[in-house]
Amino acid sequence: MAVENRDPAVKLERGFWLVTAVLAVLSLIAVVATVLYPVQRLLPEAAIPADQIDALFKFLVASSSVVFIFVIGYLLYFSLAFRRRSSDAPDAVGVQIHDSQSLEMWWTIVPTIFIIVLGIFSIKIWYGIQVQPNSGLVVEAIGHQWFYDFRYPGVHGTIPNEMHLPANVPVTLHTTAQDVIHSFWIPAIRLKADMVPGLINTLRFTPTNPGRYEIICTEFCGTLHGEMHKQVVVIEPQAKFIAWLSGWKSKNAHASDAVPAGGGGPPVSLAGGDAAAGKALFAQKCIACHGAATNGFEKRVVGPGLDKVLDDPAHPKLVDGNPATPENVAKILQNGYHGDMGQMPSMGANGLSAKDVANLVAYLKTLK
Amino acid sequence: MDIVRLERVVAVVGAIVVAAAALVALKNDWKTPGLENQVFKVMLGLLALGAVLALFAAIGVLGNFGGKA
Amino acid sequence: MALASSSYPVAGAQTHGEVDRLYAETRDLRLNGFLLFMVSDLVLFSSFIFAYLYLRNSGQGWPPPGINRLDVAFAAFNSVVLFGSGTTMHFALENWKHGHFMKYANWLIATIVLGVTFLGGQGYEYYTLMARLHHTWSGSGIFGASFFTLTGMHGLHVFAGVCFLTVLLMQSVMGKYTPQKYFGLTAGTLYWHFVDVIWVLLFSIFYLI
Amino acid sequence: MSVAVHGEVHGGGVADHIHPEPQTFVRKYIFSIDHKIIGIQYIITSFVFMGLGGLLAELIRVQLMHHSGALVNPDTYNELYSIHGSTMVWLVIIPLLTGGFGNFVFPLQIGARDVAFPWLNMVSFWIFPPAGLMLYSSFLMGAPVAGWTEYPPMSLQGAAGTSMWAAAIFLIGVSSTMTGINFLVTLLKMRAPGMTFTRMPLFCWAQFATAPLLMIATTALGAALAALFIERQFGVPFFDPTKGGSPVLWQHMFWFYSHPAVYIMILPAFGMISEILPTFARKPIFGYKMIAFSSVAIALLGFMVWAHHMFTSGLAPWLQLPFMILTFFIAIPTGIKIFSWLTTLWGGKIQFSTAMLFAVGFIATFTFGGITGVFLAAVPFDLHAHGTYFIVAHLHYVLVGGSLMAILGGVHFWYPKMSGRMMNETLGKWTFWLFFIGFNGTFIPMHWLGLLGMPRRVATYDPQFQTWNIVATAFSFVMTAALLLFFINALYSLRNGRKAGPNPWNARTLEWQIPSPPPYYNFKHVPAVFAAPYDFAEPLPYRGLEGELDPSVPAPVPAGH
Repeated sequence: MAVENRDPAVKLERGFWLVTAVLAVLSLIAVVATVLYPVQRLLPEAAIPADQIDALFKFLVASSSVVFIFVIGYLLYFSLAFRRRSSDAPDAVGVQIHDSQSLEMWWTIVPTIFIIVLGIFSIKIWYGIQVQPNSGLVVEAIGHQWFYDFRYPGVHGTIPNEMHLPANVPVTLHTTAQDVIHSFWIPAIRLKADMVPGLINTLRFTPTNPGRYEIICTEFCGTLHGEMHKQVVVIEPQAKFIAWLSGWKSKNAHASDAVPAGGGGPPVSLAGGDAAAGKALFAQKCIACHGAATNGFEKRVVGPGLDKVLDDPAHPKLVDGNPATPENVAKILQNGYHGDMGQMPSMGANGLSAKDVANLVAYLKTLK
Repeated sequence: MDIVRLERVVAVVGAIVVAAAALVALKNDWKTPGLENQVFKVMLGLLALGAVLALFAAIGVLGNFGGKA
Repeated sequence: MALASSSYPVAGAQTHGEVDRLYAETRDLRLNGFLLFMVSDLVLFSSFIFAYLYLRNSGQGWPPPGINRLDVAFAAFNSVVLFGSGTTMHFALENWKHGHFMKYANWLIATIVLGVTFLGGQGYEYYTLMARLHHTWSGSGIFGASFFTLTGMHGLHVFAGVCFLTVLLMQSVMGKYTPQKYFGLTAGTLYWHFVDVIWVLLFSIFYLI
Repeated sequence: MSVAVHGEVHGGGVADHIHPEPQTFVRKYIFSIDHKIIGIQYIITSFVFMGLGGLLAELIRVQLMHHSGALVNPDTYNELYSIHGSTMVWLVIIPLLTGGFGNFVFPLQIGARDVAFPWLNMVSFWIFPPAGLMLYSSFLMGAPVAGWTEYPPMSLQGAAGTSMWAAAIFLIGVSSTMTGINFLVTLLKMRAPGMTFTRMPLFCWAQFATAPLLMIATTALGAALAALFIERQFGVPFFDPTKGGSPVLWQHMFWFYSHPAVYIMILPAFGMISEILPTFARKPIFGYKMIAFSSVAIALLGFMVWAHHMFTSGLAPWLQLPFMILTFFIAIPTGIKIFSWLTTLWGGKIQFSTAMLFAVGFIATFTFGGITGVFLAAVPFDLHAHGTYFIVAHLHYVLVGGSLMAILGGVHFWYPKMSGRMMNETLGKWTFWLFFIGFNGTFIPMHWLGLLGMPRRVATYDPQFQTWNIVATAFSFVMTAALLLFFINALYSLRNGRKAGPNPWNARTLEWQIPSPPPYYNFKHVPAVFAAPYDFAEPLPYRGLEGELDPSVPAPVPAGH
């Protein structure tokens, strides 16, 4: 095109190369400093994916400080070197170049390559976070206005505010909220999940460094949102953790309002279940996943349909392989279920009391 | 003839008439230039499609919530 | 309301060539603007349709417990009424273009009647739904929220369309349009088609799938 | 509608369509249909709201000077920042960039006599101040508290003002949609003869990329707000989890608007920078086509990345990846722009007027904000930084360091055209340096605060963060001083500024070739255009402008009606 033919030949002056060299050195220093900088001095790395996220952070800081140093360096240099001087004619104009296809190609291709590298690196670390071990300790965290509740395997009821974890045991943390959206963030672990009412978001990590770390709510949750920060204690000898846990087990032994995450506790009593109350509760708590009470087993929503659950010739056994008796149904309600059919939270996570379980079973009995 | 039956028959006959009319209009308009006429053509086509869908719904081939009318 | 004769009233001074050119240019602007308005209106519907599909697939099963099946046969009948009004409107515009004003008026009146019939049908459907299901707006849960909001919004559009077409009928009787200059009628037809086509979408997602 | 004809036929747009000039004060300055007056009305109204929003911002900063809250109780604080955010987004940045500068500048730049639908333009504007007042009236009935994003279920439980908020923002959305339609038709249909798309000034390209966003995304927000409103007022459940609704649905609907909205808030700013840089560097903008196309690319990509605001909300993991990758890709067109601007400076004869200082400052701060944007796009890092002060720092770097910086540059640049007088350059330079220092001092510390564990939207915080918060507050006073200086300068210069003349910057786009302020009809003869406007060594690429500055050439006479 005519416009490009008109462009004068461009010759870069010595100053440009000098500045480029200086910026390259500065960039190198920035990269080295970033890579060497011990992030954990500012913010401890308390668990396994934290180091990987810090690696990504360092990569981002290092690569972008190169970009930033060059942009700002050239910006300053061009501003100074090409400013209008008092000796210039009032109608002086700059070098009339319009574009340069090779230059524009390069500054499209190089960022694209950088983006691809960054993408691969991010996906790798993202994948590492996703495949953290699923076994180990299962804890449930429930957000309230303005505190957290925790449920542990084998412990009745909830443990308010303080979360204890054994070091070097993989943790699966299911989070949800009771009232509004909260968030569960442990800066020392670099992970966070929003606690959304009606949804379960899961975090998986393995604490490595013993110590006491903040748990912070980052999703606005009302008046005292700013006060909603509690602590997690990572305990080194596992025996100490077990001692802490059994302390809660005995302390909460008689708390009959709810049972622990992952099961445990004595079977709830089914005596005096009220089918009418159970029906109301079913519509409130169960149909979201199991569909209407008229749904047969095959009509799955999230879990199977529950019509005739106690009297279905095609399915004499429950999903956990036990015979379909009221007691066994109560056991699933109490402890939750984890298996081929998917996952069902325990009565604690579902916010059910022992009385509620009895009522629900009484209602299910009527579905014959 | 009960009222539901009547609804269905009227819907079937009406849908055939409407679909045919829309397609004829589409054919007549096919070569008309102008922005609005391009839009009209798309809309006449969709109208014919809608009439066909209504036809299937009326005869019970399509229905809500998983196919059973 | 009938037109007195098959001749149309000519707007007095507007036959000058320069004015025609200006008319063509402003018409072009208004046409583009009107089409863009329809695009943004489509986005409004699409957002609610997205919300409906999202809620529908949020793992609670569909239909939610306690909601009976909709009356597909009646909906099909009512839809045919609305789709039919789309074709009658099309014929109305065609006849205006060719100067057949009596036919134009008849087709347009037919369109308005069909539009009103559709609205009546929708009212009847609302009535039976509410009566049969004993559900109020809030009690009918996410099903009611999506269904009544989307069909209600569409109903409002149909109502606006009926008013629009009635105004157009009056304007054309009073001689505002000529077989050469009839942008209002084009816009009315576009709008009416838009309302029909949206119903194709709503009919499919609520009654068919 | 009055129709008048003048002069020879040019073809291409309704160039000769002139309304008679209004004579009464009300028709001339209040209910005006003149795009220039409407643009100035938008600018003045938005700056008034910016004063209010800035006051709220200062209250927020004062509150945070002490870790247990120095000023108000948490509930009041929550109202302050919610209204601050809503004001700055919907009543300041968006109206300034589109309704304000868009209205005033781009019809002049494409050689049009007005926008396509002047009357609609007036309606768009007059929806805006009442909607703003509605937003502020929500203070009287309990303002919304859940931030400008108003996530349910918090917003469902919020005070009555939350419904008022939704209604106000809905109205602003309607106004934006109408503006978008109006601008798009104007740009498509009303360019002067010869003003092809590749000859349009880059500010027009930016508006061309923004208008569809205004038109489409704002409507989607309207749907979300309508749903929130009817849920709050009539209990129709969309978002309430206890009734089967989904709080995450709101986040999808909201961000489907609000991510494109951040491009509504930055693309016109890019356009302004692309006008200011070549004018003061006396050089053609480097890579015109790439800058133009990258605006469109950003606008398109902007529709496909909304869920990157929701990485922690419980999005299915496999959905996180495409949103992350697409967000990364926005860095490429943005980088192209930054590199092109840098190269535009190279080899120039740069005159550092205040407008140019703001443009150069914009490149520096926006680059920083853009880089932290790439950080946040990476899911693993976002899991750490989401919902913290890092986000606050990032968004202020792009909205204040980006959009507002460009707006201030734009005001200094186009003020002579709007008012006919120059702004005071000494005051202007003080404004820039105070603003630049104050801005960076306020928001740089927030990056550390966020990374170390300070969540956003808190009225009280951990004592360990107090030092940096005091630093931020101190610098925010510097920024406020800069803005006060700016207001003083703008008001003072209105009366006492040096007469500007038609083209004080020796700029080359069409608006500078006619008197300042431009006459009602803009151009006596609509010019013909035969090149892009950026060849500073060449004669102007317009024909038919000879009489514009000549008082002996009569103004086009609208034939009365």
